[in-house]
Amino acid sequence: MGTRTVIPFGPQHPVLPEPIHLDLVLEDEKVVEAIPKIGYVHRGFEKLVEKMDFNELVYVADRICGICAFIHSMAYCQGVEAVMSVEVPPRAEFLRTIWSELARLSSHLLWLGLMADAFGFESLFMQSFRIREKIVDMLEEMTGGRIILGVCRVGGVRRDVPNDALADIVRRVKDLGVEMHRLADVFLQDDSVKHRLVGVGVLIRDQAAELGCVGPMLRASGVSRDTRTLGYAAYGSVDFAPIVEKDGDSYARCAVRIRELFQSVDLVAQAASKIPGGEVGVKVSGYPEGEYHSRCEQPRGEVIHYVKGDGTRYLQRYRVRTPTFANIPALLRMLQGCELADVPVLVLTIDPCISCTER
Amino acid sequence: MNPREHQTIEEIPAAALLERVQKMRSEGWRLVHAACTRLVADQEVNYCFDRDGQSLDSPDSATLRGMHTLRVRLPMIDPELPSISSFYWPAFLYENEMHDLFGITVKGMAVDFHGHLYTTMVPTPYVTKEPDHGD
Amino acid sequence: MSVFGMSRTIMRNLFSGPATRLYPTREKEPHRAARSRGRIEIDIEACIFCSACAKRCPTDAIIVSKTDKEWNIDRLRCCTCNACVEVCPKKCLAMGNRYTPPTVTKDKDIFRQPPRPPKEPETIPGA
Amino acid sequence: MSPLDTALLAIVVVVAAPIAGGLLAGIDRKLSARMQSRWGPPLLQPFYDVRKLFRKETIVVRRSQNFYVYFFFVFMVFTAALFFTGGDILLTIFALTLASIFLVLAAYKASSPYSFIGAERELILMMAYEPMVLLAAVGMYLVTRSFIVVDIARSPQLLALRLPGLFIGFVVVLVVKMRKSPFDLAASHHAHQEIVRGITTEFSGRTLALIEIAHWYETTVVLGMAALFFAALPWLAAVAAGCVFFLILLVDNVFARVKWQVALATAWITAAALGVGNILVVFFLR
Repeated sequence: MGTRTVIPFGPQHPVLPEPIHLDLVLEDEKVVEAIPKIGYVHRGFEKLVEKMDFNELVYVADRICGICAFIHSMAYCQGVEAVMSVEVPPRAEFLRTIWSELARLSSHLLWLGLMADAFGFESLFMQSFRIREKIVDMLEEMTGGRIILGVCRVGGVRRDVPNDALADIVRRVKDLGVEMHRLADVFLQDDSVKHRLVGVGVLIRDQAAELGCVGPMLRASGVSRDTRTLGYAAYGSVDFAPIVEKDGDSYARCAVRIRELFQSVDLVAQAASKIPGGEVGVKVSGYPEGEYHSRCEQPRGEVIHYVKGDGTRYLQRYRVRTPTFANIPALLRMLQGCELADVPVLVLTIDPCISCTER
Repeated sequence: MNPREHQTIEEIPAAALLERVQKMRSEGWRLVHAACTRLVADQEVNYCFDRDGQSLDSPDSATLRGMHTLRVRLPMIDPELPSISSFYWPAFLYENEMHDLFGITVKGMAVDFHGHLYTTMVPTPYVTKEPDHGD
Repeated sequence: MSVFGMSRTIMRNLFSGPATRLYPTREKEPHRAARSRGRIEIDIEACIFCSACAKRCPTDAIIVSKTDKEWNIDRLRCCTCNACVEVCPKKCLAMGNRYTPPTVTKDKDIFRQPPRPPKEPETIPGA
Repeated sequence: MSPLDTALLAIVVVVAAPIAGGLLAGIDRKLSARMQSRWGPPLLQPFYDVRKLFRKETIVVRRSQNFYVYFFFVFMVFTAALFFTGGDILLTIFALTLASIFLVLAAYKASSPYSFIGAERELILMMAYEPMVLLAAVGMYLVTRSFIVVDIARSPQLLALRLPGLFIGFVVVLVVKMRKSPFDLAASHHAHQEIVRGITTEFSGRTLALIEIAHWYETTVVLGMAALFFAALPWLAAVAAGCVFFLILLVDNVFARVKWQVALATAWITAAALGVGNILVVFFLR
């Protein structure tokens, strides 16, 4: 038995993009215990319902997270719309779907880049970000925002995109597919990458379900659960199946996310080809009264926006359960007994977004 | 245009919580999340469960998915709850959050952060500070 | 064994020149997408100081003073959500597609309507 | 060469080696950036960095850690002077190792968990590459019958032709020595790893600048050793050193960082198969 060393890991750490702190108790290079601490960026978003009316809160929902911004605002809007029984025009639903999928592309490419950085593959990191930049540019052209799109509102969306512009976007996303294939080949074929991913942090199917994992974490362990199959927005009108891998290790999680890239490209194309004409928003009057758990599939997994209104301008309660919150228990379980060199990979593998977890 | 998810709420007394949660677990529900809401004079805790493809009201309809919520009402002063982390281990995070933000004493959490999950300037800000709508 | 899988991409990158720019010396051309939410521009001549923008602003970045005929905006607070533009009755607010240049001070941008020249009495030529 | 000439040459080396090393570091950063389709810093950025480090406050955990760094620096300068004035290659290798040991000691002394683990990994890496370096010296001796760098360099035989296995093995060592991916587990250039910057995490200001300059010396020495394999044709030696340098950059950009087990296995298998195999061939076919 070697001497025990305690390595402080975070909240400021070069490979951690997010403020989480872990005290790693090491025996030589083996982690025997990981003690987490979060709470560095608790911003009291949920408390803001008292200051902002339910329409203004969309801007807040948009800013919960910097990488899955749009889907947060969409989930919030869907929650309020459900409470108020607002029917959103179909064109708006399709636009929401397209933007969600582009946001997923951008988020997954970002994740791939950070993952490459975590196992010390700098050029792969840069290449992922280079591709992501083009997705972000497309979002900017369509909505005006690069990361925080700010286009969702209760009752629809705030900007329409002409059909020919959509066709152009679809063509460009498909072109990007070629570059993404090259990227995917390195992630999935290269032996030095495989050496860092295969067999690292294995969660078998039952463990993943028991630990309450969501999103790609869960699907990599062989459970076919994807909130998009609920058919919110226009997901009921497009054809797709959840992407599932069996092995439950970091490699499988990487593979799920890479396959979801191509799925997203396909979904953008499908949605753009089926988009109906018409309005993109309805006028909403009155105040929300009632409650609803709005669920959406973030790039990181299932997100819950709980909205409860008491018939006034201000919501009574707004609660966000982000996917990372559900994935943290799995992270703690995986860290026990891993090697120090695997820690960045494992932390990244849940695609942590601590800032949105703490809201 | 698309059917909204079916969601049901079942209000139960705090004493029956553990028994009810155990039943949910044995029926194969997964814990989606747990959270509190401050009401006017008291507060409520929601435990949301989900079972793929089924809802409590219509267990035979496989296409309809749903969420089932167990709701417990608690007083504003010195609220107390038993921990459900013996049935759902990951619940400890939600329970620590309830403790830190709403001041609920949760007994028997699998991992107890002792109030250090969220360090806020105002302790238990969600109950101690009255909603103040400003403008 | 599969290694050097990345080398093709790398060699292509090496010879095709950088994809980045030396910002801020070189900016993206064309500068921004037409729809980009850069910053709020105001045509102060047309403003009627109704304060609708200030009321709708979710971050309270806009302060309007009717008496001083002054409209000012805190660029660092503004979240460029476009709400003020949507609500403006005179359509004198617009969303420009250029970002506010980087700054090291927290100054407000103040726009003041120049006092309108008093209406001159019509002069009849030759009178 | 008279002792006076040697002393003069040594002074030239002491001045010129870090300049060459710094320029190489600049080229490294620029080329790596282009491989990642970035602009990259100016060519002279490493010098600017070091100048800035010299102006910064030196914050230390323990004062004694700097003491070891001075020894690291001095021995690295000594190594460079010894090698380029044509001294004993074995002595050069031992001086190089000793210098590295001092850096490891400094990292241990800093009593930070990051530099502690970095130091442990550095020791493992030294274990990994040291056999190969010694084998290279032995191979050169077998061909040229001398351990003296001048004699090896003046040998009319193109060493690389007789010792191709050793040369390839030595390139692997270079990757380790230049702290490049996949072997940058003890201290990477970008501080993007689980132990931050590993072995040099706890050094700052002037001490860090010294480490940086010592690293420039190290780079020139190890590239010089690689060039020694082509010393019979000086122009080819220069080209070979350039090619090796480019190859290392390429390798840096197409590999993930490996774990220590694999690093050790790779280096030893290379040493055993290419190094020992090559030496046996040279020994029996002489």
